Amino acid sequence: MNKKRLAAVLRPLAPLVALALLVIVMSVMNSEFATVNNSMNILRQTAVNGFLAAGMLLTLITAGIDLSVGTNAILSAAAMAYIMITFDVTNPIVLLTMALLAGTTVGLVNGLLLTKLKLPHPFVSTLGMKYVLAGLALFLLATRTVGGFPEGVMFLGSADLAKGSGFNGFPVSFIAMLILFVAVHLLLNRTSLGRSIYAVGGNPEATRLSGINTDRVLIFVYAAAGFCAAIAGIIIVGRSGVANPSAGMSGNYETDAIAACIIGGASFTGGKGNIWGTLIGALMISVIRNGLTLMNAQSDVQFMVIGAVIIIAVAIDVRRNASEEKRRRLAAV
Amino acid sequence: MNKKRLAAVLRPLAPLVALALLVIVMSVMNSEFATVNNSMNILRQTAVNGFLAAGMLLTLITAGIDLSVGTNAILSAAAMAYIMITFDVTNPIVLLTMALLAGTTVGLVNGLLLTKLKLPHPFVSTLGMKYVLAGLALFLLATRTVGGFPEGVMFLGSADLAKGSGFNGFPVSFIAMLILFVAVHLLLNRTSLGRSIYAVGGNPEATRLSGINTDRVLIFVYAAAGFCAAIAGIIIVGRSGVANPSAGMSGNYETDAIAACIIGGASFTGGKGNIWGTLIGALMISVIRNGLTLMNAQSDVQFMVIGAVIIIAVAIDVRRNASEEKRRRLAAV
Amino acid sequence: GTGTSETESDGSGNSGGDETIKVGVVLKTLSSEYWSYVGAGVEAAAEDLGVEVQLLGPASETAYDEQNNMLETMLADDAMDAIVIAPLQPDSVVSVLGGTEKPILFVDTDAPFENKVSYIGTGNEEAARTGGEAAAEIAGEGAEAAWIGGVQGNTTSDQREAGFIAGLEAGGVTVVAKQYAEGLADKAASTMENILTSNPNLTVVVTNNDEMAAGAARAADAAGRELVIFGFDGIQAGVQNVIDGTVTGTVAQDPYGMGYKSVEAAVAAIKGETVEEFIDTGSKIITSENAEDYLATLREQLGE
Amino acid sequence: MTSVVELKHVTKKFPGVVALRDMGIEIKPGEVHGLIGENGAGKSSLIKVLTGVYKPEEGEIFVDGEKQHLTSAQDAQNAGIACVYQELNIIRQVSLTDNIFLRHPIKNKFGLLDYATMNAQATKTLADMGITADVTKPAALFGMGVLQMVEIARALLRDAKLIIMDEPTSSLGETEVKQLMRVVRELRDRGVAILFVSHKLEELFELCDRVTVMRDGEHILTEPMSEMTNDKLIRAMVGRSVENQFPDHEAVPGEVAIKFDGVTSVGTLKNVSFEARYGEILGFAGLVGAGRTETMRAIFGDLPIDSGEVFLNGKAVKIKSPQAAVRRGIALVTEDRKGQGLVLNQSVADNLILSSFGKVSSKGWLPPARVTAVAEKYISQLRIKTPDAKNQVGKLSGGNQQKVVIGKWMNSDSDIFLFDEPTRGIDVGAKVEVYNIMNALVSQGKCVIMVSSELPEVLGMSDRVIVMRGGEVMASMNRGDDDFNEDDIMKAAWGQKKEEVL
Ligand SMILES: Nc1ncnc2c1ncn2[C@@H]1O[C@H](COP(=O)(O)OP(=O)(O)OP(=O)(O)O)[C@@H](O)[C@H]1O
Ligand SMILES: Nc1ncnc2c1ncn2[C@@H]1O[C@H](COP(=O)(O)OP(=O)(O)OP(=O)(O)O)[C@@H](O)[C@H]1O
Ligand SMILES: [Mg+2]
Ligand SMILES: [Mg+2]
Repeated sequence: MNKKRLAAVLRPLAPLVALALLVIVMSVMNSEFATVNNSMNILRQTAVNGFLAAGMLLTLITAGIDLSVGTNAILSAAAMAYIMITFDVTNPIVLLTMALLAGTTVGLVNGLLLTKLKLPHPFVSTLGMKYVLAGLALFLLATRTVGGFPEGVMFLGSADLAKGSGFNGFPVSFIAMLILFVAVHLLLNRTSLGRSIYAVGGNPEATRLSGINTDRVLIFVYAAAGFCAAIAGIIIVGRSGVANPSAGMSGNYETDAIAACIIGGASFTGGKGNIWGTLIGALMISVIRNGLTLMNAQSDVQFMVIGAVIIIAVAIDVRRNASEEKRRRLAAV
Repeated sequence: MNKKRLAAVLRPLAPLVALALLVIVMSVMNSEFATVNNSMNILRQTAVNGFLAAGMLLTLITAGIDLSVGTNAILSAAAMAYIMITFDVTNPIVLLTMALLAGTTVGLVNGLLLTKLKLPHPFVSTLGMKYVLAGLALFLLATRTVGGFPEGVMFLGSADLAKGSGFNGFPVSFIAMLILFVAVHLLLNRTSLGRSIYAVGGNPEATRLSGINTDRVLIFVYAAAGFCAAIAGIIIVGRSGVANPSAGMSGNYETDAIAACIIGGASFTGGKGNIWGTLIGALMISVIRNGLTLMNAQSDVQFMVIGAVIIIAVAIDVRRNASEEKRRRLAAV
Repeated sequence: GTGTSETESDGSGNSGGDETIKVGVVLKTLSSEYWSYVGAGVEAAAEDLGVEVQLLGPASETAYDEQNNMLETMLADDAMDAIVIAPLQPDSVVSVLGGTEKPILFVDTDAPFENKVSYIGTGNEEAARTGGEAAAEIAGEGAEAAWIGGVQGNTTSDQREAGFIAGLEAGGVTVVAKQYAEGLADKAASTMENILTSNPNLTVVVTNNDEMAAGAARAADAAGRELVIFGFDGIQAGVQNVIDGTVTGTVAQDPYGMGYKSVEAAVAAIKGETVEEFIDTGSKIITSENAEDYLATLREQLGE
Repeated sequence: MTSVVELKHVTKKFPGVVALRDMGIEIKPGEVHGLIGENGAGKSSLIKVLTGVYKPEEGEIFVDGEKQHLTSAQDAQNAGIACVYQELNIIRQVSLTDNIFLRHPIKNKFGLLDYATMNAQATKTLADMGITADVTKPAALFGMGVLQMVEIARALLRDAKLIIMDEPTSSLGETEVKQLMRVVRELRDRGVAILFVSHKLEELFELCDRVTVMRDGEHILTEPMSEMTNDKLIRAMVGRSVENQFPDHEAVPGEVAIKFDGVTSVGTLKNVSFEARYGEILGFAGLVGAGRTETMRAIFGDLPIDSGEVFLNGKAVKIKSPQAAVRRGIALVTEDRKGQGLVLNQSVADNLILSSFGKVSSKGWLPPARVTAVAEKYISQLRIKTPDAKNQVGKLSGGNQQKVVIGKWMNSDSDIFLFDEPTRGIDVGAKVEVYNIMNALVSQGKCVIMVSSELPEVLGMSDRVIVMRGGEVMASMNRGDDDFNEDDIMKAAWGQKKEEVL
């Protein structure tokens, strides 16, 4: 019984093993990799994708998708920059609120479009939204890149804890991300809203006929994805010091976020996925990028390795599930 | 009865009406729009997306997706450029064969990954493939952009029929696309393989239990998508005169192709979609892009309009389906 | 196209219809600050000269097909008297131009088009080389440098890479790392963090644009490393960073002047006047010494 | 005479369950062989081993006396085995013709599909079974009855030597069952062997030559049907005898819970009026497509009402959504458990609490212990056969899935229960449990409305019966009245309108 318990606890950690393997490979290939400061860098580099992926995960669980999270992050940053330069607002609270408001509103609109227009799938509407937001960000800032944000705004993306004596510090952005992840975990597993999110993804019709307002669940999910995107936008500003309105269309923010979720066990068909898998997925992507940069790999190698890892990660996951099934099957008496 | 018949014939033409409306709006807003030469331009600009969308449509009908079609087109072009510069091959037949082979092989691999690894959905595997191909293209050409292709290779993408006396000619690429579309139409509606494609998308389990080798159907579909991508790559080379290995990651090829299919009535849940709807979807996208260019719209406006049109197109489609349902309900009395 | 027509329009209206000179301008994109300066120059020239311009640019600097489509659309427009292009992909643009009889001018980036009227600009490579030299001079011989590019394989990024590296090496600086960050500031910050980890002796970083320079600067600052950082483009935020001292310098190519002069040259060509085959708009290294002045000029040009 | 198909010593395991244990069965040419067993006994699994879908861990399959390895559905079809599966294998997006001819299409001389011929054949085959349908329309537009026949037509057109039917009658009405039986007999007379799974004993007695009973994945007996009795069969199946098929309840009709007054929904319901009271079971009878399900949906706020009035507890109400209905204490056990009843890829526990978040959660928080407690309560109360509460519902046998749907609503504390075909696919023993549940609800003073296509069930359980046809109420009968019998109900269902109907 105890042995079984242990196995049950360890099983969901399997992706962690894949991550650990990747870390070991990278450490062997590069001596700089396994240093404390580099580990902190990896965490630092995970935060933006982590926030975007958290929102994306919620939409994926409902069998949806949000292709506008990346441009939404950029728009939120642009909205903050806009009121800063137009109205000379320097109060960080006001600026941050503006960003969160912009991102969440966009998410809300995504949710309303999906539910009120009764769209079959949010792929196209959020793709359309991606374009609209890219245009809006350019319009707001008249294509200008804006810098000079107050410290309070930059804090989340740039501050480090316990910095000093050779230690570069523990990134606040990663801690913020972890807090969000715990919140998402609790939401998904310990609340009725969370269980409704899974149910909507598994069978929206049955969920609706069980007396659950599926529209409200979906609207919440997209608004939450927008909220997460806004925080990602704030971190982008903190990390880079500027709000660049043209970044939305040129970045691959969405694909990275989706990859993190799917590597972590979410599925396009909905009803599946959890936030810790997503964490591992996001870390895996950062580890690969970081390790390859340390090795000074060129774009071609980087692309190929990232692609291969994505494919292998999913293949491993499928294998693992299959062998798990088999184990349980043979154990049946 | 006759009236009903007429209605039944006309109903699928509804997206055509939307396209016609769009064309009328554009013509009124800009006098240059409705010229013969500009119409030829629109057709010319539709060909690449049309080929990619045809392949994408097949995968969407099976409830799948191929996120690698764009980079596959670029890779096919790069493969052709590679053997040209490395082995001094100038025979167009050899070069074209190389491109088709490369693209189809990639598609085949996509299909094999999906079926042999028993992946739940091709989203991630083709996403991974997108990265791998982007890397491969850069690797093959050492990041260099290659020009100087022989006429025979350029023909498909650059030749025009009946050119002269002020008429810019009818683009061969569009004719080729139409021929492919007719072939796809016949495949989907008049062959048992085609019906199996719909069946797999509608209910893979039931299709398998009906004794159909669903794996083989899927492998065919992805190989076909790869084949179409290779032709798109050949047309890109013909149109631009060069094979640019870095174009894969930065283009929006996949999203445009998906948008064309979905505007044309395909669905992520599979079992739906037809090639003529896809044609209209692809034309709509070209018309918008072309019209906005003629109107001298700025990037921000362009983005916003394209986004809005994408959203509106889907919304209209949903409305149309809903009102059709209602009509049916009322007619049932 | 109608070659030369004597038109005097007051610029307030294009009511002149067919008689108004119409110049088409296709830039690399309109969705970035640098190109909005070029655009501002184009529009100022149009106003001053009383001609009509159609100013276009694709969604991003990697939207190659889109630029070709725009060009094609413009070539088909009979009312267009001349076309100014900033080619994303020179060879490709040449093949789209084919045998057109309209006067064609290139701005910012040259292309091997046989019948071109003029090229207005400073080569990206050339400008970047001066930037590399300046950075090498500040860092001193024997220093180690890194390059953070946009998209590898993209013509502009590749040209700037070649120029920067040539300049650095001429100054005795070795380039130990080459990485690419999609032109995005936050990705450049990540890339910088990683480059710093694997290159403890690194003292110089040159980037493909000012946004990435800003991101790299923040990463270096957070890691407590003093670096010589050079950006490219000379956009306001970039120049401001130079003034603030977070970034060492940036390479400015006088984008406004490019835009203005290209329209000037196009109009001259339409009127049948002789136009120089190469109009050098020069480039400027912006450092703390001249940054304030440059920012003031920029603002003036933009009418702020 | 060699058997068409013989299975020997087959063992098939699933995670946490042994579905088949040293199981054997032998089917002879030209016989109708009944297969019966409780929910989860392993009937469907046995069939899927026969059709090459499941690969058993142990055992052998003989076709025409020769040992065969069936590794895919294709293999089985090539061996002449066709199957109508329990969970319909209809592709809803394509036409009936496509569904029928998917695997063996008819082609013209160019190798292209010959739809003219296929449509004609499909129409004719369906017509032979008493179904008139436009075969070019997508399957999604047809009700379960038609689709069931389409599945059978598909098997018929294939010239199989063994046709397996896994609960083919569970979605059929009385008349269609008769038609199906006729078809089965014709097939038998042509020498085709039939393996027929059903939970309805009368059908088995009427149709089968021999019967095999299985329990817990094991073979219990195979006997000629003529030597069996109802009681013997049930005892073999459940290991005990079931005393009363339709347990009684004390009807104490109370206030009117639901009242429909001339409700019309264009295209489906025409001027429907009826009353349902607390403390009684109101049955709805009718043929397939009579509009009973639509009536339930109208009560549940899931069908637009164009005219007429609905009264709830005496007050006129407009229930706009299922959510509003649930809030007002109405529960609907849907007839289509896969499409509308269950979230198949979620756990048994998650499905069981889906309609009662308000009760299980406190301020939106769901304590895991409370969830488990609720789940375990219903798993034991309804005897749901599952390894544990975390098992995916999709992995349960059909009947056990149905129990989860019922359990979901049991936990919701509703006052009005709408049961649409509640015993579809449920075994004899479990049926009685469901009836007991209904009786318990009624004795607690709740209002129960039951839609059923099984007349004995309607007569056995209802205090009053409403008969519908074509979206209209044809008759209303009270228990104890003269016309409370099969004949009169059937007459009404076929279109004889009773005069005193409101
Ligand atoms: N794919 C599967 N995965 C896991 N368990 C399964 C699967 N299919 C069947 N089982 C289990 O095997 C057992 C036998 O199921 P089966 O479907 O054969 O029962 P059945 O006799 O057909 O029941 P019913 O009358 O309810 O249809 C059940 O306990 C069921 O939960
Ligand atoms: N999804 C659907 N689309 C179109 N028509 C439908 C659909 N579902 C049911 N119908 C039709 O609506 C009518 C009423 O069906 P309903 O399901 O209410 O009948 P019922 O009396 O409940 O019979 P059943 O025993 O089949 O459930 C039938 O003609 C049926 O074919
Ligand atoms: Mg069964
Ligand atoms: Mg019904």
